[in-house]
Order: sequence, then structure tokens, then C-alpha cells
Amino acid sequence: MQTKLLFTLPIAAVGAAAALHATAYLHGEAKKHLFRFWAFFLATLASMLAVVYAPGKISFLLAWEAMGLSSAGLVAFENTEKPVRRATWIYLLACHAGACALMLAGVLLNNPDAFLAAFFCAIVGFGLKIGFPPFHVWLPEAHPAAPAPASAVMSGAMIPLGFYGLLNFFWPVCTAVPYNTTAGLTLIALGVAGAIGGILFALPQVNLKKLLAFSSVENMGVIAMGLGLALVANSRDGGSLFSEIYVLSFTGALAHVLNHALLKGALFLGAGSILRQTGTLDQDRLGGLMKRMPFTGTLFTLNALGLAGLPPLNGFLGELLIYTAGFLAVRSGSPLLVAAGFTVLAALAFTGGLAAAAYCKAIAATFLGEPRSKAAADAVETPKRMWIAQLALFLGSVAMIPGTIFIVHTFAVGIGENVLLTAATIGGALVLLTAALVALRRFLCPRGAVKPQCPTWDCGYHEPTARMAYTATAFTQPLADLFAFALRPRKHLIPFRGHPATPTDAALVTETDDRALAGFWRPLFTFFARVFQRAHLLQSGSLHLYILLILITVVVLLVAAFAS
Amino acid sequence: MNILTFLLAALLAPLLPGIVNQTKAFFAGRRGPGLFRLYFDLAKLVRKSCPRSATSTWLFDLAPSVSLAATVLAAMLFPWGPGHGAFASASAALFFYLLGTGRFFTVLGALDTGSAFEGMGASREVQFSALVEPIVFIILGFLVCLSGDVNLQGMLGDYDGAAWTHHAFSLILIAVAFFTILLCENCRVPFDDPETHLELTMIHEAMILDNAGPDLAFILYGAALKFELLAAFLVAMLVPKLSIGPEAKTVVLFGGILATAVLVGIVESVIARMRFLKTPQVLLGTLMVATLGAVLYILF
Amino acid sequence: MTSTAEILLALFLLTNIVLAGTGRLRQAIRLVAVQGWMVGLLPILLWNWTDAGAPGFRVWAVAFVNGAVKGVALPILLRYAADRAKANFELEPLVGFRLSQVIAFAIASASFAIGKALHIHETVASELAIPVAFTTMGTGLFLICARRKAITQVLGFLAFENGIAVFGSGILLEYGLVVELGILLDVFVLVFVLGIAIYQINRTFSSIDTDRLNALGDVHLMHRRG
Amino acid sequence: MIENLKWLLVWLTSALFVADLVQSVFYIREADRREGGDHMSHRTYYICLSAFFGAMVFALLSPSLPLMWVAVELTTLVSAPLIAYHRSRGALEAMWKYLLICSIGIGLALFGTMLVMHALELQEKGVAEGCRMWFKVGFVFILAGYGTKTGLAPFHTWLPDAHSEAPAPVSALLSGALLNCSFFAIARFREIMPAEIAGFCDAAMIVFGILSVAVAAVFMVRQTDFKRLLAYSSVEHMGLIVILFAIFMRTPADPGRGALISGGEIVGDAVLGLALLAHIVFHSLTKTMLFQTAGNLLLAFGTRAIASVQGLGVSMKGHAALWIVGILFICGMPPSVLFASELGLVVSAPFWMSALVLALLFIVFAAMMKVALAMTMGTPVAKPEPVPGKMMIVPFTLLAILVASGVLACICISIPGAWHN
Repeated sequence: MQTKLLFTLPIAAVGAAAALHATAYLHGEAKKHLFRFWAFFLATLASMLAVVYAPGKISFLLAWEAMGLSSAGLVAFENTEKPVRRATWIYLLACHAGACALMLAGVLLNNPDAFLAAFFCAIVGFGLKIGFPPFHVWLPEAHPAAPAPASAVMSGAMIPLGFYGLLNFFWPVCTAVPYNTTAGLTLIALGVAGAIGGILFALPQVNLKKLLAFSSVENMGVIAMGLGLALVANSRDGGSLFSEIYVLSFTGALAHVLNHALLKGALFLGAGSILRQTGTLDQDRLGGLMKRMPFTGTLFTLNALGLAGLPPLNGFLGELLIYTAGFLAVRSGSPLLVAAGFTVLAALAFTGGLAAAAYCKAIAATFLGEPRSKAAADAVETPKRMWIAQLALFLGSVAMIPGTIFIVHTFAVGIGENVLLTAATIGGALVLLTAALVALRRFLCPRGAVKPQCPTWDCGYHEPTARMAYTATAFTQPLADLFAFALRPRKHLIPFRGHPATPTDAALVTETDDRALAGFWRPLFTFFARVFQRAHLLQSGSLHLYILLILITVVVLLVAAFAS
Repeated sequence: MNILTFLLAALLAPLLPGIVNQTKAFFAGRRGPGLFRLYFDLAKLVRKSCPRSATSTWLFDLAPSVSLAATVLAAMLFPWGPGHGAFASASAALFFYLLGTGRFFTVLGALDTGSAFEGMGASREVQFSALVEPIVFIILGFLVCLSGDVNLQGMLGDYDGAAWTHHAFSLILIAVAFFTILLCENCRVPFDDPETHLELTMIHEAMILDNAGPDLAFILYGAALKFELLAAFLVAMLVPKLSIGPEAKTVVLFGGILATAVLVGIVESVIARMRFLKTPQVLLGTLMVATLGAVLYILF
Repeated sequence: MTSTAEILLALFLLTNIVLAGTGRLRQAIRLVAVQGWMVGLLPILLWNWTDAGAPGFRVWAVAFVNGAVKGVALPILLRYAADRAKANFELEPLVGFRLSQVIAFAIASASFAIGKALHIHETVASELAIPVAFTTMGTGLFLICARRKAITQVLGFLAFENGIAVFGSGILLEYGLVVELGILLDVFVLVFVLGIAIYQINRTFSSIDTDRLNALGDVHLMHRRG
Repeated sequence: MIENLKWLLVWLTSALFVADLVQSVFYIREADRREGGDHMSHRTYYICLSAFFGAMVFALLSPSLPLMWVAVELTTLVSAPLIAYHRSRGALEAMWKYLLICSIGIGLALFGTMLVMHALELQEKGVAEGCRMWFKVGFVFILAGYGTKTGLAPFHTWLPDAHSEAPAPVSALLSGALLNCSFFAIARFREIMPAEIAGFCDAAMIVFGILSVAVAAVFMVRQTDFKRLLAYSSVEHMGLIVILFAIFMRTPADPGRGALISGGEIVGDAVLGLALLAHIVFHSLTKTMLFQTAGNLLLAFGTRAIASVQGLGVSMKGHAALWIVGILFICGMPPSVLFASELGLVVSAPFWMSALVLALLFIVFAAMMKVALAMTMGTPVAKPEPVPGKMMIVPFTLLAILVASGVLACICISIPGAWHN
């Protein structure tokens, strides 16, 4: 029941905020388009609730399919764009494949001996929604394609429902002793891959929504790590320490579900506002929006800070719980658990560092510096509704600070509660101290002195232009190059042309595709399509061939008949 | 007692860069700027006004205060003296994430000016810190194993000296790893050379090109404090529970901090700054070292 | 008199082999006609005169109609269709005549094997009937695959039907009426429709060469797209 | 079971006949106006259509196996001219192939009928070991013969050509009614097979069912002609139906799962029985709706090439809705009754089979969705000449029925234990 409520909260919160945002976001659309959007939007929300409150397996499956279909309708909203069509196709395939895997999982679940098989089927089925690698392909396609409010709901509230499914149907058996080690290690492995892979691919993206989509993969990975660690801890039938680890990392994961829902929802809404005001999401063409869209900018910064998991905001508390669980696991002495603990600690830390980098880049490239295009230069603040929606979600996540503490408190774990309380207190202290220092600074150099007076110092060069500022691509280039073996960025260098005295502009364009799609799924699909097309020769149109087929088949059948 | 030691540490912080510089000066055969240079600089800076770039926004104004506040709070969490203070159950994760928040804002403040050089510095900063994070947490895990306590104050030196006789090897490995991190995080040679004044080769200094006056003072002091913190962490990590009593440990702690500063000075004067491209490699090596230390400790 | 029946069946078998080897349209049609007469004769010859007495009117009727349709009407119809479609007299094989004969022989032996496996029982009027039927059907289908012209395919189909008829009269004399009617109706309307079809095809394609009849199909579409 | 199936199919066929008759009234007039050309007279068309319907009902209700055979043969003969309604080269070729392949199939079926009847006679005479073989061989020929008409791979080769060349209502009737009738013939023979060769028969049917689904999947990928696509989807669904039937025949009625009771005695497992019936009915309805929509599109664009039909969402909204929803339904997306029936298959079949079938269905889904999206989304490449609105009446009516019953079915199956009745 608690889990039901816990997964309902994001649906309600993000849904409401997204609806508010959408009223302004879709302003000016044609009436029937509006109708289509709202129909699918409400259908999506309804089916998500149905998923959470489905009484049985079949009804869950139905609601699940309905959720996929209605949200596909949202993805297909801009139905005349070619990439949108592709995204819709990929998304529908992901939904359908997931549903098939879930059917099989449901069938296997009836047979207690085949639990692990069922579990792996479910991992595939739910993973296709959650976005475990390599099943995450649809996220970076569908999120940029869908209207921002839709992507907010999908990323914030829909994706984690996969975890709800796992908790709802598999947890009781997962936590039982024979299976939990395998299940836990699987989740940890997927989580590590998802978290690190997701954030690595988020880093070099220039499309803001793509970046956010990949960071969703990362956050889901973090949640999976937490759940996995909980399972592994549970597998050791030890004393209170193990149950403590279990509860800590379990609650940590759940808290992260909520944080991710609220903050990522808000971030997607912010991206939507930017798209609406500037008409582009290409970060190398944005910049300087903090002056032009102060509310959106500030909220985006704060939400990003929260989602990067940094104190004082709530994003940190969830991760802190998992960290603490990791420390305890390291201490626990059971080799498997110690290894798991170290893995989770290192992976989580690495993810945290990269996430900070990614969000720094997102904020800086979008809002800071000078605008890099006319569209960005002419942008103005959005209507109130749009940033109020984000503000609401941000405040929600702040309110989650006591909320998280309360959750931990209800599970009555001494250490976790203290750790959280201290962290929250320090967070408050951080805010206060910052305020004090700002006041001190204001006192030291009064208002007049703070006024902007000079251009940015550019090593003596006096006419700095936006072209000189570090672009998003440039900012992440060192890390992107460092991990080029995984990211495989595509670089086109457009060299100087013409006479050396009057050269044309040169340019270097770097794109980083999703490797899972470009390196695995697309080749796979193309291969099969090719093979099948070869097989079309059978239907070449020659009547003789057809009748020969019949003849041969009959003979084969006869042989079979006599053989059996 | 605890408050007093904290204040002492806070006062002591600006001394450390002075010590480093004097050491380097000694090795270079120069007179050097003097131990208390930074105190004078800070005193001068707080009296200056702070001009700021027309490009920048409120983030630029806020960044120095936030990062300083974060560092100070981290310092408050640190067990300077005996008798655990208010934050007995503060997690080590919190300690390092506070520094992370400080860095986050420093980077944003730098990028806020839209300067290419500051972007360059910021980019390097986030790259290196991202690579450092996992090393830090592996070391923390090791400390948890060592002390059996998950809190910052517990895991620092709450283990008995016997560990040194049994696990000296892994302790040394971990110490080396952490010292490398200390150099990297504080932008010291061989990762970064605070002395250089070519923007292209700077990290931390490049990020604060546009800051002046009290802002700069905040930043410089924050940097010094961070340096002191990490040094203190290193020392506290290496010194086990002493039989003489906790007060003795405080003395050892501050002595150790000064010694570390001298050590850093020596390192800076004997090796040169390496190419940025090599940094990830070095950090990877450090990761190996740390992991090795932890594994060895667990296995034996 | 069963022995005569078996002689007839042996001849029937021969017609198949010859049919497989023949190269001329009219000759092929003639062969099919001969098969038709034999199909007509079979019920009478297979009739167990000694203890069943003289066969009733039904058997005679079936025999007569069979012979008339398969032996007379259809060949005429076919020839008419062939003339009307101005088909030349060559059969234009896809598989050479000698090879065809070998294959027909193979089919025959295979069908005898099947006949063995089928525990042929005393209810069957003649041991030979089943294998011969199998052979005829197989040859017919084979001819459909192995000859190019539409009209030859009709011919093959007729042979196929003859095989079924042989089978029918071989085993199902007691209650075969409905089936026989079925065959007649089938063949009747079939050839009628086929005649029209061939006529249409001829008019539209100016040839009844079925190689012209493979425009439809996925490969073709593929090429058109590519 | 056969009784339920028979009456169900009679009603279904009549319903489809009415639907297609109404649609024909609009369709062929419109088709002549647009394409003109040489075509058969309308009177002949309607006569043939009615005769076709009559023959099918006759086939369903025929008391004896030979009569059923005669009726099925009749369906071939009267539907052949319908396929060649337009005397175009393509149409004639399609008719020729349909005629020849189906006649051969029918011949095999006749042969099978004879064998089986002889086997029955032997059975009466009490010749056990002999008649088993006769039954077996007989069933082989039945499966090959009627399977040709049912469109089971690899006997399906006539189907895509005929369905794509025939006028839309005829394609709808072929796919919706004719295939079922010949499937019914197979079912009837399967029912009288003795128990000891049941294993062989079911195995054979399952093999052909899976083969059909696989072949359909293979040929749907990169399909460029939307009517052929629908035709292959018919092959796929016939395969599913045969699989369902085979599993139904070999699954004993299990009171735990509930049993299907007809005429007082338990005839088999309820889940599978209902799934089978539901699948037959709703495949026919959905496919009829789709073929009629496809016919309208064909008239509007004058081509069956998918590449030139794009951006329906902009140019022909109503048909876009029909098309996308219809294809989602035929792929078994809820709320489609086919979802329920496929679920029934998955839960009752052995695991490997469910997995295999689901994988194949996934390929089908991918191929069909690619086409559906390509046609409905995007920007128009060719300006269609829209068809009169009255041509959408029947498809939309069918759609309404489908949605309503689908929702109902989904509610039913989602109530735990709803199967037990």
C-alpha cells in the first residue's frame, strides 16, 4: 500500500504541474490538436494510475499496454515530423516488446520453480520501460520528440513504474533467500551500467532534452543499484546490520524515485519553456538566457543542483542513504556484500561527479554567457504559469526533505535517521551561512560597487563575442575524449576552403549517438530485414514454383506420416 | 574545546599556502613572499570594491559565498579536537558532497562570465573532480573497514595502532592515493601550477579570473581552508587512537597539517607540472592504488 | 474379371509415363482422353460380378458419365480452347522429356511403396488401383510444374483429376456417388472457367505462356521499388 | 465444439456478407468512375457475390463431408471471377493463380476425403491397425488441400495476389469468411480423427500454424504494398487460429481453468475455446474493416504503393484513424479482443511455443507499425482525391463494434477468474 501511494505521488504531482505548464506550452495550437493532446495526456495519467492500482496480473498488463499506447500518442503529437515518426515507432516497439516479455514473465510466475526465468523476463519487460541498458534506446528518441509536458510525465512518473512492477510482483520472492543474491547482483550490474553509461552519454549531448533523457537512464540506474544492494544485503541471513542495510538502501532508492520524479519533471518543463521561447534546444545555439528568462533559469539551476545530488537539496538525501548502506555493507564482512558495497560506492561517486559536470554544462551552455544565436538573444520570459509549474515541483522536492526523514523514521532505523537529520541540518546551515556571507559581502562592497562595469576579462582582448565563449561541446570535450572508446563521437571537420588569404569558415561538428541504438539494435534490425528480403524470392510470382512447393510439402508430410 | 580547535583551524588556514611557498622558495634559494602573505592579501582584498563583468548574473555574485560557506561547514564537520561535537553522526559522504556543492557553484560562477579561459578552467575542474570522486569513496570504504564506523568522526583515527603493524602496506597505499587526491583537488603541482600566470595552463586560477575584492578574498580563503581540510583528513586518517589521550591527537593533527604543507612544498619544488592529457592516466593509477590498498586490507 | 481390370490399370500406368514423355499438345490431349475412357471403364471392370451380380444402374451411369466427360467432352473442350488460343503444338517443357519420364517412373515406384505401406485391404477392389492413382496424381502435378503453357497446366490438372477418379472407383464404389458427382461438377466447371480464363489471358497477354504470368509477387515489387 | 463453431461461422459469414454487400454498392460504382477500364457487369458481380456467400454457408451447413467438399469447390469457382472484376493483367493473373492453386488444393482435399471415408469404413469393419494409416494419410491430404484454401504456409502463395488484386469488398470477404470456412473443414476432419493419431494431427497443425506466422512475418518486413500486407496478416492470423485449435484439441478440459460446455457435455478447455472463437470472429471483423479502408485508400490514391500514401493524418483524417487503429487492433493491442485471445494462447501453450509465437508476432508488429506510421504520419507526398464520406460508414461501424466489444472483453479478462463460466 505504501508503495502504491509512493508511486501515485509523482503521477499526481508531475501530472498536475505538466498540465499547468501545457496550458501555456500549447498556446496557439489548433483546436483539434489541443483536443488530441489532452485526450492522450489524460489517458496516459489515467492508465498510469490504473497500473498502480491494478488488482491482478492481467489487469496490470492491460493498464501497462494502455499506458504505452496513450503515451505513444503523446510522442506522435508532432505527427508531420520525420524524426517524430521514427521515435514513435521505436517507442511502440519498446512498449510492445516489453509487454510480450511481461506476458511470458506472468506465465512463468505461475510455476514456482521457474522463478528466476520469470525474473529475467520481467527485467527485460520492465527494463524496456525503465531504460536499463541496452533497452533504453527509446528514451533519447522519444523524449526529444514528445511535447515537453509529455516528456516530463513520461520521464518523471512513467519510467519508475517499471520499478513499481518489480516491487509489486517480484519483491516478495526476490527477497526470499534462494533467489535474492542473483536478483540483487543482476540489479546492481544493470544499475551500474545504466548509471555510468547514462550519464556518460548525457554529458556530450547538445540537445537539452536528449541530455535529460540520458540522465533519466542514469537516475534509474541509481535506483536499481539501491534496490540491488538491498537484495544482496537481504540474502545474508545475518543480524540487525543486514536488515539495516536493506532498509537504508531500499528507502534510499524509493526516495530517489520521488526526487527524480519531481526534479526531472521540472527540468523537462524548463526545457519545454526554452524550446517555446527560443525555438531550439541546441545548447550550442543558446546561452545568456538567465538574463532574459530569470525565473526559468533560476529554477532550472536549482532543480539541476538537486538532481546532481548535491546538498542542501533533497536529491542528496536519497543518495546519502544509499551511500550509508554502502558503508555498512563494506563493514559487514560478508565478501559478496563487501564487494557489492565497494562497487556501489565507487559507481555512485563517479556518477555523482559526472552528473555535476553534465548539469554544470547544461546550465552554463543554456543560461550563462552571451546568447549564441538571435533566437536566444530575442527570448523573453515565459508566461507565469510555466515557471510556476516548475516552482511547484521544486518546492515539492524541498518539502521532500522532511518527507524523506519521515520515511526513514517510520522504518525506525537509528543510524539512517541521524545521518539524514545531520545532513538536513547542515543543509539548512549551508543556506543560512551563505546568506550571512552574502550579507557580509554586500556590506563590504556596497551596491554601487557591485554594478556591472566592465566586459569579461579575455586576456586583454577587448571585444569579446559570444563566439569566443566555451560552447557546450567544448566544455565536455575532455571527458568525451577520455571516454571516446565508449561514446564513439562522430566528428566532421569542415576545413578552410578557398584562397589562404580569404578562407571560408572552418567548423568542427561533434555528434554522439546512442551506442545501443547505432551499434546494436539498428544493425540487428537491418540484418534481419535484409535476410527476410532475400526470402521474398520464394514469392517470386512463378506459378510453377508455387505448385512445386505444394508438391514438396505434401511429400514431406507423407514421409512424416509414415515415419511417425 | 571543539569550537576552539575549529577556530584555531580556521585561523591557521591561510598560513598553509605561505608555508608551501616558503618551502618552495627555500628549495629555489629565494627569500619568498613570507609566511603570512595570504593574510595580508585577504586584508587588502576585503577593502577593495568588486567590479564585475557585464555578462555575468546573480550566479556570479553568489558563487564565492556559497563555495566558502560549503567549505566552512565541511570544516565544522571535521573532528578537529577531542570530544565529538554537534555533528557526531555526520556522514563522510556529506563532508565531500559539501565540497562538491562548493565546486559546483565555483564552476557555474566561472562559466557565468562567458569567458573562454574560465570555461577552459571549469571544464578541466569538473573533469578531474569527476575522476577523483570514485577514488575518494573507495578510500572512505577502506576507512570504514578500518574503523568499523560509518561516520566521519568515527572513521578518522578511531582504530587502534595494531592496524599499523598488520596492515601498514595498505595504509601506505591509501595514504599515497589520498595525497595525490589532495594535490589534485587543491590544484597543486603536478596537476596544476598556481604560480603560473598563463591562463591556458591554469585550472583553479583560470576560473576566478573575473573575481575581485571580497569575492576573491572568499575564494582564496576557501581554497586555503579546503587545502587545510584535506591535509587534516590525511593526517587524521593515518594516526590511530593514541594511548596518551585525545588532546595529544589534536596536537599531532595540527603538527601533521603543517608537515603536509611542507611536504606539498617539497613535491612542488622537485617535480614539474605535467601535461593535462596525462592527468586522467595518473588518476586512474591512483584509483588502482586505492583499490589495491582496500582489497589487500580486506583479504589479509 | 479382375485380371482385365489389372491389365487396364497397367495400361493406365503406361499412359502416365508416355504422357510425361510426349512433346505434342494434341497427342497429350489424346492421351488424357484415353485416360478418361479408362476411368470410365474401371468401375465396370472392377465390379465384383461373381458374387455381387450385375451392377445396378448407378454404376453404369457413373461409368458412362465419367467416360463421356473425361474421355470425350473435355478433350474437345481443350482442343477448342487450344485452337482458340492459337497455341502452337509444342509443349515447351521446363524439364526435358527424358528426365520427365524418369521422374514419372520414380513417382510410380514411390507410389507403389506407399501402396505397400498402406496395408491395402480386401475392401479395396484392386491392389493396383491405389498405386496407379498415386502415380497419376503425381504425374499430373509434376506436369503442371514442368510444362510452360497454361493449357498444358490444365492438362496436367486433368491427369491429376483422373488419378483421383481411379482412386475413387478403386475403393469407393459403394458410396462414391456424391464424390463422383463432385468430380464431374468440378471438372466441368473447372474446364469451362479455365477455357474462359485461357481465352481472357490470351486476349490480354497475347499468349498463354504462363511465364508471362508472374508479374505479381514480392520480389517484383522489390525491384520496382529499388 | 464443432457445432458452436459452425453456427458462429454462419452468423459471422452472414454479417460480413451484409457489410461487404453494402460496401460494394459504394465501392464498385466509385471504382468504375475512377478507374473505368474493362470490368465485369455489375449484375454478374452481385450474382457471383451472392453465390459465393451461398456456397460458403452451404459448406458450413453441409451434412456430409463430400458435400462440404463440393461446396468448398463451389466457393472457388464462384469467387474466381470476382477476383478478376477488373480485367487488368494483374487481376487475370491473380485469378489464374487462385484458380489453379486452389483447384489443386481442392483435388488433394477430395483425395483426402476419400481416404478418410475409406478409413471410416474400415473402422466400422473394425480393422484397427489398417485404418490408422489411412486416417493419417487422409489427414495429410486434408491438411494440404483445405490448408491451401485456408492460406496456411507454404500453400498460401495464391493469397497475396488474389487479395491484393480483388476489389476491396471481395478481398474482405475472401479473407474474413472464406479462409474461416476452409479452416472449418479442417476442424471437422480433425474432430473425427481417432485418438491414437491425434498427436500427429495436432503436431502437424502446430507446425503449419507456426510456419504460417513465420512466413507472414518474413514477408511483411519491408512490404511495399499495403493490400499485400493485409493479406499476409491474414496468413499470420490463420496460423494463430490453427495453433489455437490444435492446442485446444490436445488440452483436456481442466475444471480448475473452467471448461467449455456445449450441448450438455464438456468439449474442452474454456480459455482456449473462447480464445479460439474470439480470435476467429474478431480477426474477420478487423480484417474486413481494414480491407475496406485499404480499398478506399486505393481509390483515393490510385496506387497500392505504401511509399506514395503518406501523411494521411493531414490529408484524410478519418481514414488515418481507421487505418492506425485497425492495424493496432489486428496486432492485438488492447483494447482488442485479439489481445485477449493471444493472451489465452500464451497462457495455455507450452513456454517455448508462447515465446516463439510472441517473438514472431513482435516482428509482425514492427513491420505493420512501420507501415501504419509511414502512411498516417509525415507530410503528404501525393494529393489524394478523397472518397465520398459514405464509404466510411461501414468501416466506422465495424470499428465501433470492435472497440466496444474489445473494451468489454478486456474488462472481462481483467476480472480475476472471469474465465470460469
